[in-house]
Amino acid sequence: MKVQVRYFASLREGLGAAEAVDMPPGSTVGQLRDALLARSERHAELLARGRAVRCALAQTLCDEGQALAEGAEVAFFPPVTGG
Amino acid sequence: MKVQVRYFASLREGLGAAEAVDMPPGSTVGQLRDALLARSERHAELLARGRAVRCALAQTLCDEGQALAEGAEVAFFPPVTGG
Amino acid sequence: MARVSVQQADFDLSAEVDALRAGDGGVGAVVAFVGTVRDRGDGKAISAMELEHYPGMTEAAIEAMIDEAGRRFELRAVRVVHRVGRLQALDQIVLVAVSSAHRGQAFQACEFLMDYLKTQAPFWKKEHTSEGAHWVDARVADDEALARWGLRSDNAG
Amino acid sequence: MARVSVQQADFDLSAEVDALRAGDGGVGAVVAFVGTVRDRGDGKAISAMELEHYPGMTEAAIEAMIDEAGRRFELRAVRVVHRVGRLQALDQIVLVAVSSAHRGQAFQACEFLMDYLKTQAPFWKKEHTSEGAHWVDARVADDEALARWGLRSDNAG
Repeated sequence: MKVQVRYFASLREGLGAAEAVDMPPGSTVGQLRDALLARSERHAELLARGRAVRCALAQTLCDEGQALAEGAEVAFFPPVTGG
Repeated sequence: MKVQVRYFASLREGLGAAEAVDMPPGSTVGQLRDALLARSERHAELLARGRAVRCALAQTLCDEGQALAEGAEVAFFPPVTGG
Repeated sequence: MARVSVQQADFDLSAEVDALRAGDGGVGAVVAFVGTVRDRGDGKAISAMELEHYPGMTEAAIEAMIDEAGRRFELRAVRVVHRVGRLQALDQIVLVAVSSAHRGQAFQACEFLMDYLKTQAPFWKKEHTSEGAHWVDARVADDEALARWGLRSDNAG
Repeated sequence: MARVSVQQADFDLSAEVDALRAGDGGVGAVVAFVGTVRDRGDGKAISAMELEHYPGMTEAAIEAMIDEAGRRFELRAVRVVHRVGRLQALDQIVLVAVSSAHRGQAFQACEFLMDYLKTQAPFWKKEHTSEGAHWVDARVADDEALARWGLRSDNAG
């Protein structure tokens, strides 16, 4: 199934604003992150497990256990710093 | 010694904005209030001991034990309700 | 800029806050409180509000409160404007604006100043309603609000 | 009036607060928080600040926070404006304004919304200093501020 990945802030600067990924049905956000880590050295560095990376599914903050559906919008970004 | 008495809010409406009072040297704010109570029925009612009356000496909130000096400005008024 | 104004005229919130932080690059947070005249009190329609103060003492009392706030909190600047005279429902009554490097200090100082002002600054409100005019009673809740800051008030009590 | 605006344009504090309480005679208290760009950070001069957001998610997240504030506090109205794009030192960044019948509720709701926004709304700040540009780090102190309201945040940590 296709999912749409979006990046913000330092992740956007390193990986671009968005990319499309094909994932097996039933995959989770964490499995998507694993798949992205394998895409390039850049991905491996910026999405590394040791880094503070937050994620959102369907524009809501989520954890990596959340299951993906066809056409899902998933975003990865650093901790937020607004206000 | 002469002291200047000022009233505010409901006390001003009942007793006027100000009056001069002659008090024995060494008098306190409380003794001034006693002297005022004896001035008229209006004074007796509005300054009665059972009522919530606040006082200030030299434009600072005070208690009735404070000693007066010649020319002192003493104010009596109800609890404050600003803001 | 003066820190305290007691005035009949209305105030402009933007202009006051702009002046408060003018040229001060250390400011990261401004908290402004605006008190306004409600159109009802105790179920009765309020047509007007009269505000009286003790000229001289009022200003000095608020100046002292601002000094105390400055000892308790990390502040950049403070501005207090309090109106007197005759006001209508929905009019602005009071502004307390505080600037600080950090929001927590600004929130605390602004609320501290309002709690202090409500119980210790010589202002008196008279409400005009459909059933006549009456002086507003002081509230025990306001003394209790001040007590949270470790300051005792027996204004209402 | 919309409750939430994310915009490049500056905002006028008076106009926003006037609109917030327009015609609402039940309002007795307005608390407004304005966040501004400091001219120094970690001892370095800040020449500019860039603010990025997640269009759609940001607005929805703030709307949800306002709903939560409305469940916790007695509020009349809430307005949040957050700027994005390139800002200069001393520029306004964010406004959170809350109206209520009583000041205590207005102070609490405004601070609650700021603590929430700081840790849960998708905005990112990039500071430009004399030594180059860098993304601002999230602060553990902001997670702790939210924890006071019984809400857990692991944003910084």
